[in-house]
Amino acid sequence: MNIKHIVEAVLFASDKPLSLKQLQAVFPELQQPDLKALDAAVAEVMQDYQDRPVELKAVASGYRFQVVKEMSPWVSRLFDEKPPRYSRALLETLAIIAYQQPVTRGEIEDIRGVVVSSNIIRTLLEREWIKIVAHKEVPGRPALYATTQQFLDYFSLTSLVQLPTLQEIQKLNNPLKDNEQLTQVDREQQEINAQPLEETASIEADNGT
Amino acid sequence: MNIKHIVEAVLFASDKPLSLKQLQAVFPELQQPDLKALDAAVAEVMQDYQDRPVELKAVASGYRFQVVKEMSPWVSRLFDEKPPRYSRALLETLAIIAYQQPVTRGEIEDIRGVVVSSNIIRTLLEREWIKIVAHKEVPGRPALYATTQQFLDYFSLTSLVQLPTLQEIQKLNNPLKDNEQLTQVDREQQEINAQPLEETASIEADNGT
Amino acid sequence: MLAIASANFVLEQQPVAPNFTTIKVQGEDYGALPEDLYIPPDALQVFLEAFEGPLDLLLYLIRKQNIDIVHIPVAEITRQYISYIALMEQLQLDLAAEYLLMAALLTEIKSRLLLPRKVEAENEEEDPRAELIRRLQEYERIKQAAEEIDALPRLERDIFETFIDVSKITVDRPLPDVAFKDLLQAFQDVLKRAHQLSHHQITKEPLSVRERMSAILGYLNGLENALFTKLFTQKEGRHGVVVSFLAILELSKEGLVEIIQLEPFAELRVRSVAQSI
Repeated sequence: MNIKHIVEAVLFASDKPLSLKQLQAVFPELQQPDLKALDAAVAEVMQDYQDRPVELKAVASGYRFQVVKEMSPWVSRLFDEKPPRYSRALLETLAIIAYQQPVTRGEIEDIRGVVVSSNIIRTLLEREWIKIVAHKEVPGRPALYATTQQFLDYFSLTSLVQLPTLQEIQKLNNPLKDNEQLTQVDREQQEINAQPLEETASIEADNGT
Repeated sequence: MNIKHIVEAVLFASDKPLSLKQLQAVFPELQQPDLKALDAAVAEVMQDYQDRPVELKAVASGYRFQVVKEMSPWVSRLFDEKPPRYSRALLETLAIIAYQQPVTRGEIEDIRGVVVSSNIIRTLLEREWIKIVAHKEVPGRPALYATTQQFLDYFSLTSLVQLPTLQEIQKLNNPLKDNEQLTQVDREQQEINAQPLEETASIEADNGT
Repeated sequence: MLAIASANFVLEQQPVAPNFTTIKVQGEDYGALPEDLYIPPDALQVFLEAFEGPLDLLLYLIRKQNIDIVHIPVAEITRQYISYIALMEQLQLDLAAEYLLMAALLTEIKSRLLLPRKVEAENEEEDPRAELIRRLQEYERIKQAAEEIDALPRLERDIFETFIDVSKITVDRPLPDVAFKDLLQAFQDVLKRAHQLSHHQITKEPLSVRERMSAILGYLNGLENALFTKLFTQKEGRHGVVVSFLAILELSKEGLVEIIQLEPFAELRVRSVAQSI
């Protein structure tokens, strides 16, 4: 077990800065190095990256790898792209959190009937549309998610109460209906995939190229 | 301008694998290195990280930095949520699609001998591990599924060729003459059993020993 | 090619027997139970769930005896297979139709094997087992491939993506836009599907209550406990009080908070069961 290697790996895997205490916590209880040893390991890693285009920096809440400033022109060109679209799965997850909060990932999966990927949760957390309000006291202590003020702001809502009620939603005119020209077969297919029309269509379109 | 440095920085900054072409695009139009130069730069970066806990890895859709698997015990402790677990049914369905693609749901069911639940297909589609590539021109026009680059990326493969090889199917060479010579015991057994089975069998449990 | 009716497979429903050691067919001892069947009945459901279907169960029976699939002794395997199926029926376990279909198929193959062989037949007679053997082999190699795929190093479990801070560089990384109606549409789809599946009901409290539940949990976060009355704001008026009250009740019902009284006649307090982060 090489402390320095572990510190380096964990800092790269984390999507936010980690403090020495947090670094300590990734070690099994009886093998935790003391903070001094961790501090030394961090310093060594910093040293290793001195001449590289990424560097390990101390920030307010801990340590984090970042791209060195000189690389900005190239890296920014990488991001110079159209904003991606969120998946249907992400929107469903967000809607369930809005309506069923506080809710665990497992409960969301039960409602959706499929696994919810960690990426979706992370994207929503990063976007600050959802937050963890507590951990449920059941085995695994899963996080309980709720929507945030930023979520309300984004959709110009002052409170969740402004969302349509369940009954209203069910009565909403299904926008699919208007341009729906499904044959019986397609309809079955759709049920099988439980994919909304648009998504299936785009999948096929993608492959048409 | 150091190509190698830029390649390294951009690959670290990207949240998905990048192909040589995509790497090329981060350079201003008139300064784009050719693919051979980029390939060499990538190889050099790979070399640099050989003994580190992060590695530059070629996967289906390009190159990506990743934490090496030896670090997983420590890195997993960093995350609240357990990684998603996949059922045997899902993995077998995925395996059939991977090895037999393009394949319909009916064909998957023929091989597994059981119904494939819609949830499995949906989870695989949502994870973008599989996609619909066409519809088979038979009654019902069932969807034909194939695996995606994301599937290969997720399992750190560069192409389907890297999948484990399938075990060979043994041919039946005139097995009846050689092997199905029933033993005396078997034959007796059969006589006992055949009768009730062909007719209405009523089976009851016996409580007393 | 195979009619289900040909199986004539009628099993009498009997009260579930807590203990049994033999199965009788029409009063006759139907052979001993397979040796590995010394399992408590309620474990049988688990046992059945361990199989991905009839092919999987058959493979298990074959492999248990260290036999090559191509040498499958149909009579013996059929006997064992049907004992399992009968037992599961007996216990009124949920048995997928495919299991019964396989029983019928096995029985059919077995009877075809018993027919006298026409040695002088000009065409080589096809082995009645051929198709089954082909399917078993095909399934087995997929099963094995699935296990190997499962063992491959994969993201989120064995290998991990790297993240580095690019916030200082990204001039402006556009985030995806979401239209309000798309969000509602997504939820509508969820409701429709949940309705079809009809397993997990969506809770129906008004949104004001769900919202307040999150707020209360957030408030309790990091506090040992809070006075019950602290969770109400006077200025919200009667409606607000009702909302808070319902929220606390619902939280308590879902086991997320406890309403406690430190001593008799003391003021009520609310404590988050869910520990703070």
